[in-house]
Amino acid sequence: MRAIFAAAAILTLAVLPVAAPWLQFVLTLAIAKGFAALGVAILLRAGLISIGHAMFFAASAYGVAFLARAGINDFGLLLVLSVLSAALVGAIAGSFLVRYRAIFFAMLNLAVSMVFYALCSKLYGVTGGTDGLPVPIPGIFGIVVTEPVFKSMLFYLSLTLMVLVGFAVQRYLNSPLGHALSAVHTNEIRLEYLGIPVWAILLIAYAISAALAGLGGVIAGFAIGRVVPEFAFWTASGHLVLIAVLGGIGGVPGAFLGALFLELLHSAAVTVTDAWNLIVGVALIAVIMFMPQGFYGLFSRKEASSL
Amino acid sequence: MLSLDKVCVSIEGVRVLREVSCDIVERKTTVLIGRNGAGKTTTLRAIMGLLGLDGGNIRLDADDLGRMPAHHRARAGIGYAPEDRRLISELSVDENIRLPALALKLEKAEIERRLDEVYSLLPELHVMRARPAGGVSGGQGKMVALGRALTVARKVLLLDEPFQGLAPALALNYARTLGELRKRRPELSLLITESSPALLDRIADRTLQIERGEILATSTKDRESHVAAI
Amino acid sequence: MTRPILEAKDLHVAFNGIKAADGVSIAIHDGEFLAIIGPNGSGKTTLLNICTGYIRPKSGSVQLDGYDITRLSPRAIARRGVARAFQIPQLFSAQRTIDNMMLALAATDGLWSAGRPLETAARREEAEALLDLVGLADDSERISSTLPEGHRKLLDIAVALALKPRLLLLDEPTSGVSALERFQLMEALMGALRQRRITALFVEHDMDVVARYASRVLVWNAGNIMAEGRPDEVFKNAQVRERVVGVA
Amino acid sequence: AAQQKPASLGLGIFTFTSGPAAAYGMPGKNAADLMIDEINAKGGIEGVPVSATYVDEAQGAQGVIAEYRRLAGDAKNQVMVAALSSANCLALAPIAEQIEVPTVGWNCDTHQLLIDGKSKYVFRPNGNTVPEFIAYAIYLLERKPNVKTVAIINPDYAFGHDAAKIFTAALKALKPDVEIVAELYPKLGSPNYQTEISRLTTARPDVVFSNLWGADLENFVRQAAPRGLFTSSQVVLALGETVLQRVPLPDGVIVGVLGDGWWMSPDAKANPETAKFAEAYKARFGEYPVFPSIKMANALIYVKAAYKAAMQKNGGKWPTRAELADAMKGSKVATLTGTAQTRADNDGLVDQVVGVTVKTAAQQFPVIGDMVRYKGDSLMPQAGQDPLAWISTLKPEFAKSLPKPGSYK
Amino acid sequence: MSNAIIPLLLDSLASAALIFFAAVGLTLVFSVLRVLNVAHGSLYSIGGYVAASICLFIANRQLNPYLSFVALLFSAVLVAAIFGPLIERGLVRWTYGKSEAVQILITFGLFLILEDLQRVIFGVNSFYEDAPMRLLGTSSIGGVVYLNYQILLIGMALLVVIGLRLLINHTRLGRLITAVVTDREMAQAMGIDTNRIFILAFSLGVFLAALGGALATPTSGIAPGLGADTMVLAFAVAAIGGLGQIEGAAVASLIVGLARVLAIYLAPSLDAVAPYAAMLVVLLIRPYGLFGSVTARRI
Ligand SMILES: Nc1ncnc2c1ncn2[C@@H]1O[C@H](COP(=O)(O)OP(=O)(O)OP(=O)(O)O)[C@@H](O)[C@H]1O
Ligand SMILES: Nc1ncnc2c1ncn2[C@@H]1O[C@H](COP(=O)(O)OP(=O)(O)OP(=O)(O)O)[C@@H](O)[C@H]1O
Ligand SMILES: CC(C)C[C@H](N)C(=O)O
Ligand SMILES: [Mg+2]
Ligand SMILES: [Mg+2]
Repeated sequence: MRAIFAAAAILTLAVLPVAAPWLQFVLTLAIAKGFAALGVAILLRAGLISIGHAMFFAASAYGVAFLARAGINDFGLLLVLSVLSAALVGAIAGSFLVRYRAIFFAMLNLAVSMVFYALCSKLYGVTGGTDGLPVPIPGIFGIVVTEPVFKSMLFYLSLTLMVLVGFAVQRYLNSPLGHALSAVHTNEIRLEYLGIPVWAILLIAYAISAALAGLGGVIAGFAIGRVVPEFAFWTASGHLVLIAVLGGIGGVPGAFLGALFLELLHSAAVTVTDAWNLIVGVALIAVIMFMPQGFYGLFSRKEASSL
Repeated sequence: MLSLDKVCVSIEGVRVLREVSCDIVERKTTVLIGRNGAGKTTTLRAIMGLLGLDGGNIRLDADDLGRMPAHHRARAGIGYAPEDRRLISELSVDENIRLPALALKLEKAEIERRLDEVYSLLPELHVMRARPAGGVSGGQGKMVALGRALTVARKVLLLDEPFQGLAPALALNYARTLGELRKRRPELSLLITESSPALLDRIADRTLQIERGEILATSTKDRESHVAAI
Repeated sequence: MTRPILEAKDLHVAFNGIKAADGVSIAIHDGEFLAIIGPNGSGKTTLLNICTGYIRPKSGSVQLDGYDITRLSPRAIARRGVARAFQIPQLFSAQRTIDNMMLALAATDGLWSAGRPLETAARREEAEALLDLVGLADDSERISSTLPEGHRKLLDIAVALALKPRLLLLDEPTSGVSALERFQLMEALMGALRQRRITALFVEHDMDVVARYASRVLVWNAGNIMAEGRPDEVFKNAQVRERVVGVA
Repeated sequence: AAQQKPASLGLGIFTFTSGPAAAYGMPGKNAADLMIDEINAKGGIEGVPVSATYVDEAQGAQGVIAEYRRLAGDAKNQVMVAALSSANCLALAPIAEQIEVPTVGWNCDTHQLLIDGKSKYVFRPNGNTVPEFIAYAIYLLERKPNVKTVAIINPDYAFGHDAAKIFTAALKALKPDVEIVAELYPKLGSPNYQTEISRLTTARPDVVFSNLWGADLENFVRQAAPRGLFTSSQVVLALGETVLQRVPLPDGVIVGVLGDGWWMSPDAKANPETAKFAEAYKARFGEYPVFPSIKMANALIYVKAAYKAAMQKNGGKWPTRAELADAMKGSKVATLTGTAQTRADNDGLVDQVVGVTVKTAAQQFPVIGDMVRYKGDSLMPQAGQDPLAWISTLKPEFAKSLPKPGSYK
Repeated sequence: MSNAIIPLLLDSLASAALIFFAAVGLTLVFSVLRVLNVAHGSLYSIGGYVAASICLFIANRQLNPYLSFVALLFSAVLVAAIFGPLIERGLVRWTYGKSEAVQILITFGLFLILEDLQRVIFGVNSFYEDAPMRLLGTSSIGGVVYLNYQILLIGMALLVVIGLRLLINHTRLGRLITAVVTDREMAQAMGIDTNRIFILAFSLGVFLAALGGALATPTSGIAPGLGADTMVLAFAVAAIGGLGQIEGAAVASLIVGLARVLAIYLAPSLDAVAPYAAMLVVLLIRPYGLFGSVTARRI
């Protein structure tokens, strides 16, 4: 039943841009943010809130820009390289970040990401400062493609990845590793006494979440055609958490639900009102208070985990 | 006199107390017995105002506690020592016992009076009064909690499983203390929960028995019968 | 006597001045049911904390099968076959009772099989068997935070058993468990321990329980051992009666 | 293929309508409102009424790009007047080329924008950082021939950095012994400059140069004036004209407009259209236009002219985007304050007006006196030539060939 | 450079003072409510807007200019009186005892709302009113002209530190606050009106934030986005000092101030990096901040 529902939803996504071409850009961006939010959601299951994941989002987008500048111009290669590097950076940063908990984890993530943000916006010579860097249209297996073609390919690729990666993450969350993750939230002492290495559990989770944020960043970078430090500003990180919670951290679809909802609402709202943040803010608070399992909670049968 | 009338309480949607009605008689020690999960703690928390009522009401003498916030009940003279101690670990033992007095805006003299009262009843607290409450052991904590409840209690004293986790010697000592308390503060009515019958006869004037959130037999002083009951 | 599984030598720990362990040494031998009794605050829980690596002693050493574990983490010690049940139950309060158990079981095997789900038929069966043992069969689907205090205690013990330990450290297993369930629990527990050849150390305040189940008793006082021996001997000791058992 | 005249012509107009930069961006928007009303009152562009959609550049590159794509996706929007900030022009230019939408950079100055000379759809009917800041260097040296030390405080993005590069290069070429004693790049939109001011003062420079703008400039002036920066050093404010009516600038501050767009310049006064525009603007918005207003007005005039030309070319039929872009190439348009000539590389040639603040009886706010008007082409390298390389070839004599301060009356 | 030592120190103090008010409010609220109020920065900028508006009103009506000093304080009180109880009762209260994630998100939602609310109420253009600064004049120190107003701010900051210290450690209210902090439910059972304590503490925090904003207006402009920037900076300071540590916040403001000023003097391109770099370094060495600490959980 839910499978059918999901399939239908994905199909609609696939055809929407045919009907309204400019939606393609919005949807691509939504999926990109969905990936990043999914990364954040994974950590939220362990009760760890990162107000800094926009850093990985931005880092991999910058990665693409730099690689492109260095002459690497193959889409697949750029994608893989920068996601891997995001995961690597995640593993390195994570190796000390996961020692901390609660507010302190949030703060350290913020600190790291703000240093990154400040460097990107200040090192004018290297990063183009606040002007950022262009993300050119890459070749695809050596074939040079025009802008519209590339953008459609990007969109459908993101859509496919959404499904594939989504399933992979779901499996991970159902495995003992995934359950151990939620257990960190409730009782670490017991985990230790079970002989389970909390540190490793979290590091794995952190690397995965960084990679997901990175994947989102690459897609966004290509879609927008430019990367700027704002990608990494703390409010951007805040929005990622926001998306995750809006959608619900109970299951993988949540993150994407949240992202789609937000992006579509946004492009609808900007034309009528500029008090856009006000709307989002109210929505966020309402969701947390009245449906702590997010939109996903509406669909999921069993008691989905919430904040 | 403290009286519950058809009190209903739910926790997270689970109905825990079902129309509990009973009187806590003045100048007497009432013991509430029942197996784990029967609803003893819940009853006390409801009386203290830490849980909202779905139905029924609770009266202390003339006034209706029904919707009264917890801190007003404390001012009305109800003292509560929870089963899990709940001390303010940053503050010293002494400050923990003193706190309620501060909260109730008593004047200096009265505060000192009540503290002396407590320390003379529980001399072991006086020994460790300077230690941070965070550092006292399980059993020691129970004592501090009792002392703290006493500074509040003018009319009613609620003790949740006071003997749980106490070494018998200490438990005995504790029971004696309660006896002593009876003598010194006859005006108090005590409500004590207990899941094990040991020492009950030393203290109980009346026993109430709770089972799955309902009061069963009332008012018996015969130990055997409620051992059987448990 | 067989050689000790766990041996602690000359432990010293103090918390802002209070000696919780004051040069105490103990040895637990294979197949023993060693009971520790003593006044509150005498350092019983602290001893368990030291033996399981939760706190490090100021001086002294702990050896497991002659191997020094004084500076190991609780995790490393658990992996060496030492399990612990806590005075205040330590559960995954947001998870169902059954998940608590299955995660514990997974800890000893397939934790890293990220591909496979936590709940396998075999694992569930094993988990339910243990819950049944401690008498929580009916609670298996409840979220553990909603269990009554006493039942949380039982679950905590079941989780410890799930680790299939060689040595089990129990901190006041029966406190908070009602008088009736108390002996049911101990019977079941002891049965399991014998059958699984688990050596046990338990801190206890209920002298009936101690008298009935302990093969040896250590009497704690102010961070050190005040008396030692078979229950009946110990209970004769005047000091012990006065300080711990209490002369009714 | 040419098409039927549409019911209305949509313009996407990009400017700052919020935040500190709005102090500069709103005058632009106001001018656009005014001009479009006037154009429509006269029957629109070639009989087609104009309707503008404004995009707030304060939302940052990401949002600006999204909006740009959204607007371009709608066929009725044929031209984008974008953008105010160099940052956004640089971000939008490649997209404009990719999706082939004529885009008029109405106010961005960075010389990087069209440097590759390949662009087909991006135009700038304005000067750029090269002529603008050479002009300031020359004017400064004319007034203070023995400058030794210079301190610079510019906004931290393309515009600020490019300007600093060019101004410094020009000074060094024209007076090799000049030394830069401090270079500060506060973030665009910084509210507080106290520390920067201390830093500048401790450097004790002969000259303080800045191309801060918008509210940043107002804040800087308000905070620096009481702390004596204007008395201890000769201050050069490249965008000083935009704040003349808002903050009390002392006399003798070197200010000017980027380009020729000063509403009180002799040419402007001579042009009845301009006088009319200025009064209408004052009447509607309570203050006189500043040069961004003029730039916006000129940009719209430029677009209007392009349509006229394009339709003449294809026999009165409504032009496609491509045809429109084609008509802009190499065009020469008379504006409110002079002429805007478009080179083969789509970059503009516009005169530069520089002067100093002076009090007059006529206005209660200081105005620009002792003016000079440099010819646009005289300060520009050839198309395709590297600007900095060209500047380094300039000799001190170069200034001699140019008009002197006060010559523009 | 040597001639710059005095200015360098003075500038550090001045910018430290500016950050301090916002940071100490944040830290205070955290210490009492255990809630990290992400909307704190917005309350700072609201304080600024209100102060600027009132001062402009005074200027336009040509009232006695010295009123504007009163106005600065008054507007902080006003903001605290309105927003303190409103936010605490309406939103923050709901998050007590919930996970950090919930608290951060709820207040983040509030932050989004307040940011737009400011646009709606005060418009989108930047504000500036410098009457108080001009009234106090200037003095030349170490060869650099400073605003006496800057010196005044440094003094104010010191006053706040001492005041708060006394409040928490040496008053009845302080004791009750500590009790409420650790165990809200027991505090009630002891007869403490926790609601009052929470409102008081939160409003005090709001007051400090608003005061920071108000005191900043005379020397710097206010515009949309100020809230977001202030927030992270205050955050960095609070984190360096140790969340909930009042002297911590004071010392940390000095560190951050010094870091920024040093950067501007020696490596201008790093001015924005300095505060966060400082934060990172400190947190790596002392994750709970200079004055912070956590006690091991009893089991
Ligand atoms: N947070 C909670 N959520 C759901 N149910 C709860 C919660 N806390 C308690 N309960 C249920 O309420 C019932 C009564 O709990 P209570 O703590 O009052 O029992 P008790 O008699 O005090 O038991 P014990 O002797 O173990 O303390 C129990 O069945 C328990 O499952
Ligand atoms: N983490 C700690 N911090 C400070 N003091 C502690 C800590 N842990 C134990 N103590 C102190 O050490 C002493 C021994 O504590 P412990 O918990 O071991 O006693 P116990 O024998 O287990 O008592 P009980 O039977 O009541 O549990 C007590 O005085 C206690 O206050
Ligand atoms: C305000 C303007 C001077 C901005 C500048 N023209 C730029 O290119 O960014
Ligand atoms: Mg209970
Ligand atoms: Mg213990």
